[in-house]
Amino acid sequence: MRKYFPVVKIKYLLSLIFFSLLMATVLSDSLQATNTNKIQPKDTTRIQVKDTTKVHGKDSLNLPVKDSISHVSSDSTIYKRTIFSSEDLRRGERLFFGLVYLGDKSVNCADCHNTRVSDTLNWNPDALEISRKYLEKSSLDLRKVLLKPAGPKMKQVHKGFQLGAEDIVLIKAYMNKFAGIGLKQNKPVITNLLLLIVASILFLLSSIDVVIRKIYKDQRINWAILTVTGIFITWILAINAIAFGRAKGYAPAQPIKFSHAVHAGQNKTDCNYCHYTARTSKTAGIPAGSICLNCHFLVRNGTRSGATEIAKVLKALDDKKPVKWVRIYKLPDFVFFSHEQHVSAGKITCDACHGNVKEMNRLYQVPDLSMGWCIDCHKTRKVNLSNEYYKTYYSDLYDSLKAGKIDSVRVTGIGGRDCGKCHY
Amino acid sequence: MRSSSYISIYFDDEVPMLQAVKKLLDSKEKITDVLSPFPVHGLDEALSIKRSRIPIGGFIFGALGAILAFGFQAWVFTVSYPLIIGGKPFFSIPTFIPITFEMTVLFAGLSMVAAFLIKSRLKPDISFKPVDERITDDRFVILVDTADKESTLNRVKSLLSGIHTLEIR
Amino acid sequence: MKKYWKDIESKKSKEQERRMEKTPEENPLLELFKSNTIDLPASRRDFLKLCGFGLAATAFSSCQSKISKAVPYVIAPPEITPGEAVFYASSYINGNDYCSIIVKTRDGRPIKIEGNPDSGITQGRTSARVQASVLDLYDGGRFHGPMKTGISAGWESIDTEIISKLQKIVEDKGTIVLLTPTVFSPSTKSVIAGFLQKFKGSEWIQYDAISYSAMLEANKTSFGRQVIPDYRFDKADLIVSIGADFLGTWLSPVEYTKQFSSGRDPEHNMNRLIQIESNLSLTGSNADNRIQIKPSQEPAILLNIYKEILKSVENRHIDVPASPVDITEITKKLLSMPGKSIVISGSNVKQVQLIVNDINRLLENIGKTIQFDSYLRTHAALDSNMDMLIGKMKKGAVNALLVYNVNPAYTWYNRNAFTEGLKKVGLTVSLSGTPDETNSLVQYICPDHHYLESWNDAEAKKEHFSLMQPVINQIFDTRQMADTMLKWSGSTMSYYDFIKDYWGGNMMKRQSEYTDPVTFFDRTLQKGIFEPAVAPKVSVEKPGKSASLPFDSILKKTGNNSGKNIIEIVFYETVALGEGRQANNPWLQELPDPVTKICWDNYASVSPAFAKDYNLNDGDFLKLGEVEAPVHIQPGQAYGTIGIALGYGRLKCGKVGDKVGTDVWTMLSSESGNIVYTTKLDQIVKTGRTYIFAQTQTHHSMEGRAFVREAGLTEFRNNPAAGNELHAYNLEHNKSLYKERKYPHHHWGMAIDLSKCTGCANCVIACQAENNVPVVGRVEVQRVHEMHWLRIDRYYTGEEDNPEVVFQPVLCQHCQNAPCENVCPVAATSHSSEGLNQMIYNRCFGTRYCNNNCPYKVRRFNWFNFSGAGTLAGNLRDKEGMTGNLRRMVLNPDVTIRAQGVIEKCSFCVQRIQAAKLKAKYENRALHENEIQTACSQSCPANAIVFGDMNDLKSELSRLINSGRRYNLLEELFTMPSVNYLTKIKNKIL
Amino acid sequence: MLQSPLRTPLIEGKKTYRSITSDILNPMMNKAGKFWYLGMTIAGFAMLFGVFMIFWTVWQGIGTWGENRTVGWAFEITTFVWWIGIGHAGTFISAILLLFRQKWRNSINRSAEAMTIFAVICAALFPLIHLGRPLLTFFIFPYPNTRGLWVNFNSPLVWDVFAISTYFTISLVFWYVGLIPDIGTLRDKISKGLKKNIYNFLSFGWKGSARDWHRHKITSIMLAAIATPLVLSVHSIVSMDFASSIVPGWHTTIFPPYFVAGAIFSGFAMVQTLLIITRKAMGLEAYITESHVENMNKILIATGSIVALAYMTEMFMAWYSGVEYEHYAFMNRATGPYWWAYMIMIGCNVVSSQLLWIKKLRKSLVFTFFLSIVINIGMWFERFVIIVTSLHRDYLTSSWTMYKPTIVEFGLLIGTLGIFFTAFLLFIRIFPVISIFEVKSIMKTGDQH
Repeated sequence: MRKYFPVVKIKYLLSLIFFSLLMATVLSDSLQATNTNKIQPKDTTRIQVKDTTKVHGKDSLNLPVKDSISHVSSDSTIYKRTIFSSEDLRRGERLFFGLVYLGDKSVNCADCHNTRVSDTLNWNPDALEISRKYLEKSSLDLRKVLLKPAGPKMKQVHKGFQLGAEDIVLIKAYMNKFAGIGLKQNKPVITNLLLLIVASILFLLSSIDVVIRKIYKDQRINWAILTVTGIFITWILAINAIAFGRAKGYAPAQPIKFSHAVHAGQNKTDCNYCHYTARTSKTAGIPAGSICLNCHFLVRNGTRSGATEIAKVLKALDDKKPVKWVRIYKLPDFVFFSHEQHVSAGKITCDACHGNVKEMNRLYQVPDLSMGWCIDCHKTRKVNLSNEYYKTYYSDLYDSLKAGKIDSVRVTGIGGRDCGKCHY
Repeated sequence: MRSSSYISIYFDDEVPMLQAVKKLLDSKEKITDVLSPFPVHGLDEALSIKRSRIPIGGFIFGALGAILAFGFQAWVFTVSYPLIIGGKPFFSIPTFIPITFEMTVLFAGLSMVAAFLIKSRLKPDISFKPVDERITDDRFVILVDTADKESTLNRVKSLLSGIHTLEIR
Repeated sequence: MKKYWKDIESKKSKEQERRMEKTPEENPLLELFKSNTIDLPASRRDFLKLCGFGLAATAFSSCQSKISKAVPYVIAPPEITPGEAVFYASSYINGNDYCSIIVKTRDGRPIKIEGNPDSGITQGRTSARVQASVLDLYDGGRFHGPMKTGISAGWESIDTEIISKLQKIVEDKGTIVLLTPTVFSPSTKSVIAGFLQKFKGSEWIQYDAISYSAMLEANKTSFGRQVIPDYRFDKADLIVSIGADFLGTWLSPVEYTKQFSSGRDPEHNMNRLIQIESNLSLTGSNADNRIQIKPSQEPAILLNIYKEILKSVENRHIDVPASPVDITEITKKLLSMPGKSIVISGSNVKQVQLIVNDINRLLENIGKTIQFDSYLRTHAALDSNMDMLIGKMKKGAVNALLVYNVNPAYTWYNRNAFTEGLKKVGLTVSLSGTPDETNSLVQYICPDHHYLESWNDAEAKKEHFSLMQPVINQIFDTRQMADTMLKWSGSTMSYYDFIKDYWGGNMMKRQSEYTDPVTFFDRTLQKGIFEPAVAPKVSVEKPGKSASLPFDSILKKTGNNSGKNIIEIVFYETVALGEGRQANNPWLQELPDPVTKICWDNYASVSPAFAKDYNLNDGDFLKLGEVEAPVHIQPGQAYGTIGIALGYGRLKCGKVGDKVGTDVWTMLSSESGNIVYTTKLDQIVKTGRTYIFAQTQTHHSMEGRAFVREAGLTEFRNNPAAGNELHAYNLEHNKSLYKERKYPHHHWGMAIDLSKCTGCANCVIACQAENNVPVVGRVEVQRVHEMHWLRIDRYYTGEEDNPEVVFQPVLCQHCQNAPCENVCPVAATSHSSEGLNQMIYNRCFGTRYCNNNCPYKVRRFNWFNFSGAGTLAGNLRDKEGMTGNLRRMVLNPDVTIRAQGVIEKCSFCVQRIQAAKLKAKYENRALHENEIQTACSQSCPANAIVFGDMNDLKSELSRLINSGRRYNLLEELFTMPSVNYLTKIKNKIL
Repeated sequence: MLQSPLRTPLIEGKKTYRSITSDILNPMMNKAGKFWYLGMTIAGFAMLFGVFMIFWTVWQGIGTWGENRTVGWAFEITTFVWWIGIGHAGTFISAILLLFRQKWRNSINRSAEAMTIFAVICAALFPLIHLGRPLLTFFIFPYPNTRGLWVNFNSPLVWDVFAISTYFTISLVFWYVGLIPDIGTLRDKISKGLKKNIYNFLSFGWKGSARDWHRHKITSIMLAAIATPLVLSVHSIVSMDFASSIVPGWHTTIFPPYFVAGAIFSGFAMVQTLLIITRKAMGLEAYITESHVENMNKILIATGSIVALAYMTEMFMAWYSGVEYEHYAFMNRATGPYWWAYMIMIGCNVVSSQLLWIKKLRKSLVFTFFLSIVINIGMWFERFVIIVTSLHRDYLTSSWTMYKPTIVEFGLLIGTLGIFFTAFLLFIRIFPVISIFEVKSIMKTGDQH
């Protein structure tokens, strides 16, 4: 039956590719549902100026480097330069990425100012932010912030930079360009989709081979492939089906690098201080800018982020433009969930659902917010019937609880499993 | 299942074939198999094939299906997610009956067919080669097991001389 | 209990302005709101859906949930808690309609109107029009800003131009005329007075499309006061109404329904209503006795009653022609209860009203059931003024016409005269907020706010003041009419300050509770109303001797009209649309008429016998003079008469209301200065065209089934279970194999008193507004696809040509043994532990089995994508624009919007139940009495619907359920509904 | 082989095993005729029309149908029950007649079973597309999910899903088990090529061994034994969609037997329609003889009479129960606005089937063909009468209304007819229409050996 299946070799090739990919992904721990792989609540504050071990006079590309220090010029005409060749831009880029040795050390801007989308919280503004910010400003402003920084944080970070005027102009030129490009996405090399396609093809080929029985003399190979790919396909389908549209572990970058670990953890701000409507309303509410101002009217400098992030809040207030946060906890619209019910009536603590927010720099979604998750809690959570309301209407339960006839009343015992309590 | 060496006796009708089977068995020849285009009446008895146990398997699986279906429904309505529906009690047996019955039939039916296919080693196989392509048309073949093909052939030929055979080889 | 808004200044704060900018797209509020659709582009279930379409592979890894933004306030407004409703007391004024209301706002947008229970007029109740008015706010067809000859212009330039033109006219000694409906806002009146003073030689003319000018004139003659008295139906034991639809449209129906229904309590006091009329009106449908007459017979009947009463009371005799109907019993009853009856007439003929007045005088009703202490101020316009104005306009004697909120180019009987006259007016300005036929002809448009955006006050009845306040910042670039007038008068004051000043000056002195005008104003604003405890007595002059009545002219009118060929046409207002002001309101257009159950149309009603004689079928088009209208065969229509509704056939009101029905205003005529709402025709011609009505009920008989159980008052007094004998029988015979399930904690239930229900359809719209019920449009109603969760069944009993009418509101009965629950394959409908039948829209996949198995047929299926919440693209069916960004603002965020293909139904307003329970838990207390009210029960003007916990033995509901009148609909099916009905008790003569 | 001397031969003409093989395999070995292509074209267009209407329904919504507030089911469930009913003859013939050792069934059971499968496919389409949200059909299956929610086992629709899918599976398996030896024959008749490989693949390696035959027989009989209650249960459960509701006219205990009888009645009518054409078109007159047709006609009389009796019983019970709603519902059927549907039902099902008492008519192929179509129409109207006239006037008179189908609904009916005939036409070209091995096993009954 060779004519129905001419390219025998492909089979071995595919098997090889598949198994190596499988190993690779299993090892890299990325073989999970789409949204579940982003929980890395690490604090990655990086305040460092790296020393390089590069040979003097050469950058990593082995190109000769001009000694910038010798070209220090106070000529302000340099700063007004507007036309750059592609060579200039490349040099600007290399300067930005610290590939040019300047003086006794190199300055890697990209080390602190991310040029890629990051999964973790980097306190420093990313490259796009600073680029956009300086799009309107001149190179002289950039020079000021690089060489003579004002804020305490900046003074510490931008200490001892030795950049020539031309370098600054070139960095600025690159930054202008970067503002148009934007951050690079970290694309996973091996996607689940690719794996699935490969597995499906293998599965199909092996099924055909089982029936036609021509290529492998030993059918056990086919059965092995069928079993492994079958399990893999089922597993990935099931995992994706369950996670589809769910956002467990969802930890998007926010427009302001707001850290719950700092506010709720270190500064011990009560959740209800900012999310004050949680006690009285269905929604916990995203705090209005004016609430931030309660503290940040005075606190203008953060220990780690400096003034940059706080300045955004102040700017939003000045411009009367609300900060557009990315919403993390989101129930479908056909679910009615009331914070008031759970926080005030049910006396559930915030962390029961939102996890240990006090340790999260970048907030992420802890539960998957599936209906099963809700119901599971309702099945196990005990109700405190001491509220007058319950005493009046659930007197039978209250009395038997007091008399010790029953040991507890669960939420399901007072209708916590009724469909119409949440869906209407 | 097929021994390495056998002789085939061809007929074009089931009556002489049945006679031949009887004669061969009477003379203690070992009949590996009888191949026919349709189930020949009386052949089972002649070959004294034991009644298949497929129905027993069907019964067991049917019972399993019934228990699973009933148990599952009862579990769903009383333990997993009890819902008040139409004022009925959570555990209301009548409503579980239809599905229990259907699952019984499904389990029994599929298990019997599966047993049949497995026992008869029937499976999709593109490289299958029949013993003789005429068997499924109008040929009846008795396969006689043999160690020594030559002598058995002669023995069988003489044994079946009075019966209308087409070919013995 | 309720949070009423009180912080005035923050109302004007910048944040609010920002929140409600002109372009709704940029509004964070809207953005939050937009997410209120059932399915987002990639919801979890889509995954399996896509699997179903074989797209599973492409769905992986490429599928990330859409990023949704959470946009907070920049500065949190103190009076708004996101996700919590805030209530503001205000007033509803639309033309002559008035209602004291409480507006429910969510996140800064009004979404529901409730009645203000403190009001002495409407007493916390509303009408369908009031309920629907919130939707008018979100009508994108309203004027978006000032315009000059159809082109947008700025307020400043327009102001300058108009002011200079007005001043020029004053300098030239010209005439400026301000044309408004009856204005009953004291502050506005004061503003207008200022305007008239500023522009010398200007006139103010009030014009009401539906005229009561004959009554005003007659009252002037009879009582010396040109006002509409304060009718007290609650004090009357016998009401005789001749063609006055006081429960539906006449004067102040909400107030009258409340009064009337308070006298429909068979256990205690029971009044009697006798209706003598041509059309089967809502009032006629509720009458204990109803007599059909031709309109031309009205005077003769009244004269005969008058004659008998005169004979009996004053022992005088007058000669009148014989009455076409037997009135002896009516007269006897009237005479037997002096001071405890009301005789009213809907006629706009002065002489008729004079007789009515004299009858009431003779029956000693004046001062008792007809009072003048707090007379009605909502109707004060005289038709003759309008006649005069048009005469002047035609002569070119009017130099400027400022039209506000009236639409004579549509509602005036001789509209050609008006439009021709308008051409001769030098300056024409419209101050109305919505487009209409009149302001399509004017030069300048200076649009008014919607009333929910306005400051105002009102004195609907003498010494019954109320305030109107904005509950949302203006959506469009509009300006309140009073502000415009103030501006033109040269005042720099805003109308809000003007009102405060006015109240400080005029209202303060009427009370003694507050000494500080600011506190007084704020407290009043919070309460919404101000009704000074002691009303000054107004003496009524005794009318003169009855001999002064000009009988001759009346008799001439009576004439001999018994000829068969003379067909009389009676024009009336519908309960939903009235004179047609709210014609662009899809809710009202789709509201089935209480009696005919037809929506999206008007029609020529004829009696069955008449239809037979003239060989007419339902839907045949008739040529009536100039206009064409389809025939509707209406049992109860007087033989030889045709009833046809005004307010339809508009051409310039907007997308929804244009070209709906037939415009018949031009068929009206004027007689001795008053508009006559009847006319006569020699013949009718069938055009051959036919039509199918959008009618929600097409079978009108109960077929002998005991849906509505009735009994006479005497039978009832003898046996409280009279007419309800089946209930005991069913209780005894209904048996189940299963043990009855108990709901020990809460068991929500409802009682509907059919004796009280007038069928006014307020609850239908209240439910629609509360529960986001979609509008489907005329074609879909014709295809029996209407969506109302609550409908009012109307049945005729008795003879076909003179039927009695019964109403029965039917909503989900929340059966304990619910047939629908058993059959749903996916358990999308089940019972809650509180006795509610729950419908889970997101679980439903639309087999419609539940609806088939529902004996009450209260489940509604989303036949198409009416709401825009479906998953598939390009299949929206929203002819009426209800899913546009602006219209969607009216949706209640607590109620899911249902997608295409799911069943929906009444939930007993479970969102309100949940909210009230939560509030009780939060405040650590038991529920208050009547704390939980469904939308229908809360606004029912007749108090016919009572909601509550059936386990609460002290509640009003329990009292009603234990009454002998209680039964369940189709109780023989043993569905055990939680909705209980109380038998209808009638108080017939004989 | 035992045979009754009174019995007429089951196969006509002088046939040998070989001629049987070649007669029956003829269509598979040769090119199709122009009538086959014509038939395929018509059926294909009908199918495409139906597919478009399905697309339109799913996209635009159920509102494209004539159904409304009161009549929530109409055309689609009518057609669904009709197809399910048609699907009953196959299993009835193969299972019940097998258990009763009715040898004459051997010539017709294969095509009847195929018809069953195609009819069930057509039927199963309707519950799917009649959903408001057909993309969420998976809700009906009790699969483990993150909601922790299952289905409502109280609902007859869930029973339906289990019953129909079980019925379909068992029928398919039963049919295929019977096909295996015949595919073996086909395989061996074709010398080489792709076709050979495909048939080889499908034949599961059938050898014809005596032990295999033994197991095959046992399996077939046991399948027949369980399929018999199954076939009775399926239409009983379908009838419970109606019987377990409270709609007057639906809520009757007679429905299960009445529906089963009706189903077999309509199923046999459809078998008649198909076989009378097939035997002529494919030259199988010797195998599907007039006596087959007559035998089936006898079943038609029997089931037709049961159906007639059921109509009368219903009427009687409605009157006897004294329930006004029931009473009205049945009066309304006969005299209400849909009286014409009722009359078609009575005329086609009761009156026409009683004509078969006349032997001459019973033996007439032309009459039988005509009659079978009439019965098919009648049985469609029976379901229409039950569904629509019961719903359109139920309890509350305020909700009474009329139902009028739209072109979309007709399109769906036509579309399923297209699917059915396309499938059947393909079937007769791909698989033997008559069970070869079974015919061979009874050949001698007719051959007077």
